[in-house]
Amino acid sequence: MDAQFVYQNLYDLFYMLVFPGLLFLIAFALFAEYVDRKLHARLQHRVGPPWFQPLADVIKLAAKEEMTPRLADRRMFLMAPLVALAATATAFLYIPTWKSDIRYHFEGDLILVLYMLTVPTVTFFLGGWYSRSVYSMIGAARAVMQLFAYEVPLFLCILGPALLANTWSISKMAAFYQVHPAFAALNILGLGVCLVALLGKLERVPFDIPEAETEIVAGSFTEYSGRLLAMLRLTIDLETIVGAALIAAVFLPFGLGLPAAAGFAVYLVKLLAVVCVLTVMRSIMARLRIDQMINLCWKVAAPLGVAQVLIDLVAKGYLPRGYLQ
Amino acid sequence: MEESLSVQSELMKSFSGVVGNIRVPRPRRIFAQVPYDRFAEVFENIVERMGFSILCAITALDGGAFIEIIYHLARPSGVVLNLSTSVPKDRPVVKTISGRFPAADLYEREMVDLMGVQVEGLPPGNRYPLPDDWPAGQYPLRKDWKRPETATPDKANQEQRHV
Amino acid sequence: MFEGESVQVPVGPQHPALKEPTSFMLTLQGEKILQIAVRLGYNHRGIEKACEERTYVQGIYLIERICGICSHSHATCFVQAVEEIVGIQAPPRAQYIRTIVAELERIHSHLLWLGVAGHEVGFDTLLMYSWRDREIVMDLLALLTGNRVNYGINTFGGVRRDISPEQKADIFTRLNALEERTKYYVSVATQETTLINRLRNVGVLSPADAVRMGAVGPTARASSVDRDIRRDDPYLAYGEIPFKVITADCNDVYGRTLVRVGELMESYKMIRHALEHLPDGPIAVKAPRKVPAGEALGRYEAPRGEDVHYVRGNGTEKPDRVKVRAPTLANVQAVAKMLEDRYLADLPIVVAAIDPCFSCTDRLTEVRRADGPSSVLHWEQLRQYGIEWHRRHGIDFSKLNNSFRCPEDH
Amino acid sequence: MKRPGRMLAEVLRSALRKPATVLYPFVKILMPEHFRGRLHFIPEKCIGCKLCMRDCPANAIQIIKVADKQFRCEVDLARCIYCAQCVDSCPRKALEASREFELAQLQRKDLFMRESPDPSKVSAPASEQPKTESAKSEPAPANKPANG
Repeated sequence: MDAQFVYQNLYDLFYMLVFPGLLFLIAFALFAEYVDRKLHARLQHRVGPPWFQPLADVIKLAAKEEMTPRLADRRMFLMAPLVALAATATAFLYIPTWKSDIRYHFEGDLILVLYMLTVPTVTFFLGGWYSRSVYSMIGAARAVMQLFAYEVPLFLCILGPALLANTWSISKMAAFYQVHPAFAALNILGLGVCLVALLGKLERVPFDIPEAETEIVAGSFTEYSGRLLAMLRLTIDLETIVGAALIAAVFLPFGLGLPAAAGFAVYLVKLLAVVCVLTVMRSIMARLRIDQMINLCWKVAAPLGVAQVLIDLVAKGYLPRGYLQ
Repeated sequence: MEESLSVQSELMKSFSGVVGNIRVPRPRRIFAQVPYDRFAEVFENIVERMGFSILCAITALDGGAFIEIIYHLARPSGVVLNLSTSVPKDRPVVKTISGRFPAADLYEREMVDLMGVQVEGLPPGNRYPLPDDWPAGQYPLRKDWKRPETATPDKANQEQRHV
Repeated sequence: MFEGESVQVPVGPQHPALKEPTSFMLTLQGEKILQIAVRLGYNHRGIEKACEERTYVQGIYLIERICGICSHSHATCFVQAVEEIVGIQAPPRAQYIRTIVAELERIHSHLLWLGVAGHEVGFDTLLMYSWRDREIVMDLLALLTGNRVNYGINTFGGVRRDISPEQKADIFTRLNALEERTKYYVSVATQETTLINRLRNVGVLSPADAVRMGAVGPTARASSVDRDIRRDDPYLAYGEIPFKVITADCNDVYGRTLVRVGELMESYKMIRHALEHLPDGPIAVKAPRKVPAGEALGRYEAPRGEDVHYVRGNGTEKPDRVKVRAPTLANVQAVAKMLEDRYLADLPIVVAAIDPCFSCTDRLTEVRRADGPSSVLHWEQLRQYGIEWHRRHGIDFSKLNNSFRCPEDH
Repeated sequence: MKRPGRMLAEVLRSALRKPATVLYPFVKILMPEHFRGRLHFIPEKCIGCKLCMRDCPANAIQIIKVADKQFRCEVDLARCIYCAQCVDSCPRKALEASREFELAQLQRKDLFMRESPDPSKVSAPASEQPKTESAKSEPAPANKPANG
């Protein structure tokens, strides 16, 4: 085996598992959860948790006994959290960080990331459904119903910028908007809709319908405990970061190409800004009912998504060709 | 006070010899008694004709050889008529009034559970307020009811009081 | 989902929507409620029976503990009924102090409700804010009565604590702060879209149904049923204090919210009026320990609706019979009506909208049969199980926390 | 006007203010003057009339004669409901409610208040040894009749 090959593989492993892969992602996700909870508390005029609370929660859950309901399909019940965690972590590898040329990218990785981000919702559904508790089953059904409502606006809003950038690769999109930052202004509408859709994806107020505590206890997660629940909680945290990173890469192409330290700082700030916006949004609203949520998504968010696509198409048609290369 | 007194005189006029012991101890409170065999007719009249359209509560009391049941009926104006009737303790059977007052359903179930009054015509439903495995024939609010000797947590505490 | 097929979903006796044990067994088709069966009684503590075994003075404190929120309501209702049998009247100053505490209690109960309503629809910020502001009135109650709940201000023949001039000034300042906050909540409740979406046309109870089902309090008044015991059957100082009875014609949860915040605004005015016109004089008259034979019915407009106490004395120190009808017992029948053909998601807020208090409603402790099967793990067993489980997973806790052992407690 | 996010301004303002939470137990709140907390017994004033025992709704208080005109007071703090009726019932103000409210204990036996008269002033009766302040050194008088 030649040294180059070994080095390549080691670097791949490091990239995937440590930085900017899994380990960094988990650390940053836990920090983002802290920011979210602390800000939420301060917005509510409370003190909020100390910085280590999210990590402490994971450790505590991991140390607890796991229980599987007698009626549950044990294999599906156990697999759901693992698959969800893996899919989310994988999606992260294809999203540009503070530079647009990252290690893993190919033409079409946008589609891959979007579907990887759908996987957790589907696994939540499966995990909930196969745990055979009424609350979980209702939560699971609601999660899928909600998925159909927010996915279309989300996809439409990312489709628009992609059309304008003339690529299906997130890295190339980021590179395009890095060269033409003014074009990002065209996508503001999409940014708004994406943030709303992300609230739906993360199942947060006002779209925490699938896990509405006062109605169905914890929805799909009702029967989960111990390590499995820790994994599910972690998945949601990772999803927050991956979603924020996706939004940052597509809609906020600032600070790309800066030197590593400055670029990294800008990158973190961007992601935390998205997290904070989500926190403020969940602080000031009541939970909607599933029918209201679907109405909102199809009657308001989806048309806005179509409008975003139209804006980008028109821009693409009318702007001089030279810009778009 | 005038309204209460006029109700009193109306009761005396309409049901002389049936409704007895009519007292007005203070404004807006009337107490009256009726034997159970004439109860349905008097009750109907008071509710439908005299305007006592609000059911405040139903109280069942252990009166020794009989069980006294008081229907607390009110007018929107604030006057309350406490119509009392009694049934023998060895055969305490009354007819339900939940047809007229749906809220009476729970008040009557309470009488059934705690005082052992049988209420005829009660719609099917959960018992209230005692647990489903409560032993039959135990009516806690009766004066002759004895608390069964059991190992309740309270008793354990009692024993540890002076450790 | 579940097309054509129905599922049974238990809500309670242990469920995050209800902080007290009661059970709603729902039959759902999809998200729609087909049927609802209510089971009450989980909280029955036998207070009525216990009252018969205690003296009247002891009874006040027992009755006060029927409910933590409307403790003053129950205690005052009971005390008034007993005073009526004895034939004494609390002096005017005592009546006013009772009224002031009663209205403060209404403020604290309604602010609590507002927070709970917010929580039930996932609006936790509203919960945190209204409960923060509720602390103002809780502190005020502690200042006046000596405790935040279970005020213990009543005694037969009067009250136990007087209001000093400094306290009076303190109440005025704090009321101003509360009034300002309440105005803000009115604006939030009438303007926040997501909140209105969850409240409007939810839990509809027509005026005719409200009367028929015997609804009381804000639940009835939100369906344009103009009933309020404070006005219809005046007690305490209510005959002398001007106030408006707030009603709404929305018939839904939104209307119940408006009625409650409207009542908050009225309560501030009433307390100010009562403090300004607080009569001088003694705060209590001597009451005999033995209560003559006789009966009386007390009615009281508790924050949740009409509270009814029937007391019969038999010439001894102990009552012959005490009967309590808490407001929730009158309202709970209407819940099934309100939920007909509604969604599962509406259940928490519709149930919360009657401001239920199941500890008021139920009043016996479960007599556990000594021979019965028991799946209850005692503290020591639970602790042992935990230690075993962790030891199997490589951590030995048995050396730690010996100070937490309570060997005498099993 | 109906709009989503009505509380936005208030919420953002709150974030800049000091939180309303009191950081108990690092910060203690002083209860108001007339708070009904843990009871205190003043042995010199007690005349042993036992009115407090008669009125106690929770059956938590015991007045025990230790010597001639000397009384000891025992309160089961786990039973006490802090209504302070005994304070009102006492004709000589031998009982008072304090502002103490932090009464939690790890063991039930510590939830027990025993306030005796100063042992030096107690002339020991024939039937009973003088009592000391310490609850632990004492033999447990399990459910003895009230006048011990």
